[in-house]
Amino acid sequence: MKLITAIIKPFKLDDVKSALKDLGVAGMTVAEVQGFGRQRGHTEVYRGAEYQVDFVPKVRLEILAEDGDVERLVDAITAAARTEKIGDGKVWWTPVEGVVRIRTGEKGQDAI
Amino acid sequence: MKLITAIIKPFKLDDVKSALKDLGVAGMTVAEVQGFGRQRGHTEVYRGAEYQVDFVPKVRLEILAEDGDVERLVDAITAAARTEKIGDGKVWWTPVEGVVRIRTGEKGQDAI
Amino acid sequence: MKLITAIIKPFKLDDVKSALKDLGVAGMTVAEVQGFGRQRGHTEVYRGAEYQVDFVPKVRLEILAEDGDVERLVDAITAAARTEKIGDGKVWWTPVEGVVRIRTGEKGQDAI
Amino acid sequence: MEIDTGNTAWVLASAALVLFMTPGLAFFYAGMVRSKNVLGMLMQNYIAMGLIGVLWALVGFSLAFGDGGKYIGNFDFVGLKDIAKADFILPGYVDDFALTIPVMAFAAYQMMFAIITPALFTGATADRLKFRGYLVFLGLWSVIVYSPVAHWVFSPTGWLFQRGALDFAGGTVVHINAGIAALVLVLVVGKRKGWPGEAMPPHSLPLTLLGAGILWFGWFGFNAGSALGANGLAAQALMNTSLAASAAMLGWLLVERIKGGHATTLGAASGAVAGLVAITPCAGFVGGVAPMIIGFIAGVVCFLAIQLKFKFGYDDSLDVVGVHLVGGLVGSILLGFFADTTVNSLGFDGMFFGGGSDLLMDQLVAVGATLVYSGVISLVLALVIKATIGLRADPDEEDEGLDISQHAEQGYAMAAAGSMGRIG
Amino acid sequence: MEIDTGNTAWVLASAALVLFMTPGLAFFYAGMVRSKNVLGMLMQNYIAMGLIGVLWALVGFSLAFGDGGKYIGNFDFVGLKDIAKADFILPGYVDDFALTIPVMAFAAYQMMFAIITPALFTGATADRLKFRGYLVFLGLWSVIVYSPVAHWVFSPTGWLFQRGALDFAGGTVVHINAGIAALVLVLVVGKRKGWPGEAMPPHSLPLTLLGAGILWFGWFGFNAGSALGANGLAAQALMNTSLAASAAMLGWLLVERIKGGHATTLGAASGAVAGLVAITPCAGFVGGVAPMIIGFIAGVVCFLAIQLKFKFGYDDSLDVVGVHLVGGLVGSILLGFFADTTVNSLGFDGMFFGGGSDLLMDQLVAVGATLVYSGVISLVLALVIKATIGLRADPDEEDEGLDISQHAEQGYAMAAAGSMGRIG
Amino acid sequence: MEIDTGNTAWVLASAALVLFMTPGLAFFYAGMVRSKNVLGMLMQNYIAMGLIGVLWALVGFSLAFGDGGKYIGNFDFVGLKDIAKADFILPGYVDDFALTIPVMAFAAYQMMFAIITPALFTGATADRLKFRGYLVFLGLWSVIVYSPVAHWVFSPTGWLFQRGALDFAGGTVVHINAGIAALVLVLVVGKRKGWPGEAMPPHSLPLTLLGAGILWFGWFGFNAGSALGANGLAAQALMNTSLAASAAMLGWLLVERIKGGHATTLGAASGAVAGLVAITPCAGFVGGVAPMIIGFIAGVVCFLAIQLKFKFGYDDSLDVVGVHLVGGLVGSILLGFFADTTVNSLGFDGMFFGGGSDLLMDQLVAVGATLVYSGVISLVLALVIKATIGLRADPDEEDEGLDISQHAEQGYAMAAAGSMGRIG
Ligand SMILES: Nc1ncnc2c1ncn2[C@@H]1O[C@H](COP(=O)(O)OP(=O)(O)O)[C@@H](O)[C@H]1O
Ligand SMILES: Nc1ncnc2c1ncn2[C@@H]1O[C@H](COP(=O)(O)OP(=O)(O)O)[C@@H](O)[C@H]1O
Ligand SMILES: Nc1ncnc2c1ncn2[C@@H]1O[C@H](COP(=O)(O)OP(=O)(O)O)[C@@H](O)[C@H]1O
Repeated sequence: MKLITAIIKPFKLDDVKSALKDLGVAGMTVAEVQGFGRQRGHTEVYRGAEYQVDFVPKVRLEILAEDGDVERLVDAITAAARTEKIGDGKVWWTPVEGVVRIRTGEKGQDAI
Repeated sequence: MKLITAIIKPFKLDDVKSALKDLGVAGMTVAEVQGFGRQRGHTEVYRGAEYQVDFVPKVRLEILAEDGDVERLVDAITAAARTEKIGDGKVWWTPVEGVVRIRTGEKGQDAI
Repeated sequence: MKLITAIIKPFKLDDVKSALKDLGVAGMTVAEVQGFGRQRGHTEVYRGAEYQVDFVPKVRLEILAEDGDVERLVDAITAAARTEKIGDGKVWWTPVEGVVRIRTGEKGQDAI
Repeated sequence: MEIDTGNTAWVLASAALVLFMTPGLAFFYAGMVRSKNVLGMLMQNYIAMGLIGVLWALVGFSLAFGDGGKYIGNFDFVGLKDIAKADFILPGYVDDFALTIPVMAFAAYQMMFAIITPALFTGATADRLKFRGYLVFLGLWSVIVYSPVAHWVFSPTGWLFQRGALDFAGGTVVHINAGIAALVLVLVVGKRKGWPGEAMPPHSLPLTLLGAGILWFGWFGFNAGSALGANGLAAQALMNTSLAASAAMLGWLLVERIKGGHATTLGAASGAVAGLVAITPCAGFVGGVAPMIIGFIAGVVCFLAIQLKFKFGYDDSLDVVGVHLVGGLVGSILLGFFADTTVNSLGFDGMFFGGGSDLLMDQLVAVGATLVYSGVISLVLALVIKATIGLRADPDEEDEGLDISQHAEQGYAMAAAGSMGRIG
Repeated sequence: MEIDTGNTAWVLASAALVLFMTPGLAFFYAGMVRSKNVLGMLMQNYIAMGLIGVLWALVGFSLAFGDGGKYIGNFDFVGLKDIAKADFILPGYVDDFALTIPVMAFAAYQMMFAIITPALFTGATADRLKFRGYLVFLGLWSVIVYSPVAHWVFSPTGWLFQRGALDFAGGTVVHINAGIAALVLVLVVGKRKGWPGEAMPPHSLPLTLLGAGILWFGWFGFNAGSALGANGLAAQALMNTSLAASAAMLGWLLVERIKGGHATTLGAASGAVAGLVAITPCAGFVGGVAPMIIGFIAGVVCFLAIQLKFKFGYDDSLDVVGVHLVGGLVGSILLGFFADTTVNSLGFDGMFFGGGSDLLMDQLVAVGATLVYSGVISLVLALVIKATIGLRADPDEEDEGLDISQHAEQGYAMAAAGSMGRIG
Repeated sequence: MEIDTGNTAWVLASAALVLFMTPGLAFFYAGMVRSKNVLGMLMQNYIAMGLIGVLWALVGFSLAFGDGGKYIGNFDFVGLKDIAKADFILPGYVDDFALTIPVMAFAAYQMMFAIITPALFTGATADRLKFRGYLVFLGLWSVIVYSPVAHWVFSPTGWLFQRGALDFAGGTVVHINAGIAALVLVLVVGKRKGWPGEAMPPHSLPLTLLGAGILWFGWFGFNAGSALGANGLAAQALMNTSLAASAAMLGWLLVERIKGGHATTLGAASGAVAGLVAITPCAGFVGGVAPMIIGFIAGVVCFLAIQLKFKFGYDDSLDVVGVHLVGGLVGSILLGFFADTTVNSLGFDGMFFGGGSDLLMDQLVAVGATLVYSGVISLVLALVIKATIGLRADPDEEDEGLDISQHAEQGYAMAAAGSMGRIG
């Protein structure tokens, strides 16, 4: 079992979601985050006081997946989230030692 | 050291928190997230334009725990968060290689 | 490749960011979270009804880093985020099996 | 009697101010609910501006001010028939009570009272009403309860008016009337899921403070406008209104500080409203420092009154009973002590001004009659609607929130995330 | 004619109320846009309070009410010259139309109309205008389009006024005039990126409801103030205004319920505004139940009208065309049927009151003239500005949102996180 | 002199409008602070509506308008004694200054000025005041500073009034008076933790824009109401008020655009307020294009003035000094040039209207006297309270935010998460 985490541009969420659905992904968890990276932020001015905002809004996705699915899913996310402009984000995956579905107590791959 | 992550229904947070406290858990980190899964979302209508919202509000918990505690904690979370209705969520755990308590610099199990 | 996660006090974000930049960190992802721990929360009163709020606002950082950088970065975060008051937070790191930069498809260390 | 342009200007302005109170009330309440119910609360108030406006013009005004004897008006003025005529005289409004403004202005001004009164009870039943059932209750209550009671008290042909009960701007007609109906509704629909154990903090107190500010502003039209002219009496009523709100705010915050250790912004807003409620029946009958005394007492008493719901276990969610029913009682009864004919020669003296207990007795009769009539009819209406259309949202609709379940909308969409798809 | 203090008091109060409508409109619209554009929308409205106020005093008033013949005023009153003089008489305002208020009060009152009219179209072009280009359009449009049309219809020396077309408070001058300009602007600037596929839900309906409440409140000044006095006509106009809003809310919600299954809060607010728009030309010319019929029809028709944009593919983002253009047409045309000289002897009878079709014809002429003139000039202005300064924000500015790209601000900073650094 | 219903109607409406300005101010400020302090800011303003209302009726009015000679009133009217009497004449209000409205209306109208004046300085000390200490300062300042200065300038028996200094609606009494006190408070309480290095962006500019809209609306009552009648002067004052706000908005945005590259919504709101402040003393004494010139200058000067705090390092957090003190100075001094007796025969001609420098000198005396008196007494009060009760929140209370630390509330609870538990 693996956990795939992706940081993408907010307006790409819908595309990524559909792409994953098409591959039979049954669920995912999404969070609003702020990203810092190569993509520059913006400046704001309030009554002459100028501020630099380095963070840009991003969306963070988490998908629990079976080991064999990781590559396909990562490729799908990458393809769907790509705009080829700086700030497209990252995808990474980490090992998961166990999963439980709260409703049923099912474990492992049955839990997702 | 492990990291237990749980996705639960927001109104269950209080119960889960108490359950964990009772097992001597000293801390946790919580975030508001949006979940996509079997539980269906809802529709919204604005001046006749209809939207489908697939995401439902969830709460994401992270608990750093010693290897030996994982099972007890996972069971406690599962029990406390269960409503037996679709959408109860997931619990999973992953390996942690090191932890530091910022205030003191304590490492490993002393850090939590 | 590792993923460093840090829970810090919100007003320390700027210091931590600068500290990491100085060490050449090119990016990070940040989220608003609520923390529960030794640091006590506060009480609120609405028309005589009193509530206890156990959660305190925290900021959660995620930094993908090469194995060799972890120690330096963790030390830098710890130093920058420390106030020596209860609630300073935690830093931990976990193994990452793969990373992709969405924009370019670059993998591994080139992706960050 | 001649139309006076100055008096007319003030009553027209007052009508606008009173209409504005309903959005004010909507926000006062909406800020106190959880974010998933913010629109449901706003809607329950705004819909009163729609439904009751129409009903008032069709029948409500005629039933309240028509020439039907002591207990109810009649259908002479349905659809506002005849009242626009230049020489038209409204039944009872002669001699001392002769209007110096167009009857149409009076009808419009009174319409705004009819609109806000039932809107008051939405605070008591927050977060759980089924929209359709509420709508039916709202309309029926306005016609069957509000119009008759307004006739009794406001119309010079009404029995309570003639008996000598005083109510300058609606202590009984508006606040006690709506307050008792609110209590009845709470008992019929029951508690919110999870109350009182679960935390249900206000989702946006700034909205509540905004609403309180609008209410204070609009209340000048409500109370000072009830002088139906721009004169010394209106000025006194305006001064009294503001002073009562001020003193009540201080009274509420003082008890709060003593009991809870903090003076809260919600307390400041709530106290002000309690004072505005209590001064409503008194505004044009008291003077000097009386409004401050009345307001201060109302602030203290209402704060203590809202604690009762925890003792007795009824979920008066936003304290309509504690603030409007109790505040209305405080004002209507204290008027029996503080009324002063040097302020208003058309009134009577209260006990502190040598008037003996007559006025107090008449006030008690008016209060009692309103409590009984409104209480009983509201109960019947609520039970019938509960048994037929249904008055309460389903449990899972309540969990989901009224915004999505009743109105298919959400109050706020702050997220940058495009987590929605267009389907139609 | 003598200045009447009561009439003056009401017109001054009305001027304040109408000024307050522009913030009301700003919030009505701002709540409907996405959070990244909330300030851009507010700014497009507030800047009208700045720019047009100044332009009105400099030339606008003089072009609208100066003695320049049937088609436009002149420059006699630039900088408000002479109008403060006690014995000053405004051209055409004699005999039946003689003012009983200071001309300065009239000029200030009319200024508020000039301010809000072009602000109306910001809703149609939401989320994509380049601030500078908009600003230029705003100023030119006010002088070149608004003032002449106001002269035609409002000034007793104007050709449409003299022809016998009726417009009590601005059905043609304000709503049709701005509505057609909005349509032109939409066609010139084009759709928002991602429309209609992408979801663009309102970011804060409470703000929209607040705006609707302020609009309803202020509209009493807009319509009843247009009686230019505190009298029976003003009272009738106030009553009509409120009843039309009420009935339109019910009409809109009814169709919504039937078609979509839900009565929404956005629908309630939108319906009320549609009714207020439709009653604007009629407010002082109709009576009885007519305002409710007009309002109800407007609520139904406007709801159906806003669906057209999806059929024809123009992005009238917040439905200015559907509500203001269509609502203005509904009111101006229905007036040809419901106008009643027993309500206002200075008006004419509509078809339902034995007036034959003359009035209806005049109404159609007024509507047509406004549509053509405003449509053509707006198109020319828009195309010229588009080709020169530019009228639309760059695509990536649009993605980033107007708040940051046009104004270097963000609407909300709720986060506890200190994710900003001071640089100047 | 006879009571005039029209004049009374306008003053009553104006009293309501001025009361509404305090919530307006509260939101104007509250939107600019960080979300953890939103309630603290609202509370500091709303409490003025409570505390000062009561103090005004008890002693404030009597000290300001009682017959105590040139420098202060007396205690004749404590508790509003006597003023309700029909034949009562307020000291000095005879002949040219005779009131045509009930004295009670005048007292209520003036009460609203007393309420908002000290509320102005809450913006300067944002985010760090200890509630209790602020409360004591507020009450004492109102009685010891506001009432005497109001007596000097507003009462025909006051020395500055008699000297010939002009202040139509409160340039000195309200804005300079509160502005200098604000500066003193800032110096006594010190900077916010982290200022100026740390970013402290406004948490909700829509609230600030809402407040600005309410202020503009209410200011018509503030300035035009000061004519104490519904007449040509009131109309001129209303026109001047709006034009000054318009021109100031443009002036501020222009400099902003030139210096920073962007025209901001906060700038638009701030500029409008600067113009409203500057026109306040002038509203009933100038005409023609003067209000636009005065407003434009105020917009430019105030924008430049707020930059000084960075140079000199005082944390005038929301620029009360830069906008109210400087704006008040601009208006009071420019009046020495632009005053025109053809606009108001009870005024004097300024330098540009052949009046020579007398008026300017009197204006400078009035300004100087207010600066010195208010500055000195405010300093003494602030130091005494600081040394006793304490005027500033503890550092960790400041970190936590005023909402939780001072009022045990939080402004917003948008989260779906039930992260709270009921304990009482
Ligand atoms: N080292 C990192 N650790 C965690 N998140 C990162 C890291 N680098 C970038 N990110 C995330 O990816 C987003 C995009 O990265 P950025 O460098 O701006 O563009 P790109 O991915 O196209 O090179 C950032 O906003 C941030 O959220
Ligand atoms: N594969 C997944 N990866 C990450 N999160 C998931 C996954 N599947 C479900 N979730 C999370 O769990 C929540 C509940 O899942 P859902 O399928 O709706 O109900 P249940 O867990 O009862 O089967 C979802 O809303 C989502 O937040
Ligand atoms: N076991 C844990 N798992 C996850 N997060 C934790 C854990 N313990 C503490 N935290 C996070 O660290 C924050 C600080 O912890 P706390 O115990 O309050 O202070 P300190 O870290 O100084 O001991 C908490 O608010 C919470 O967000």
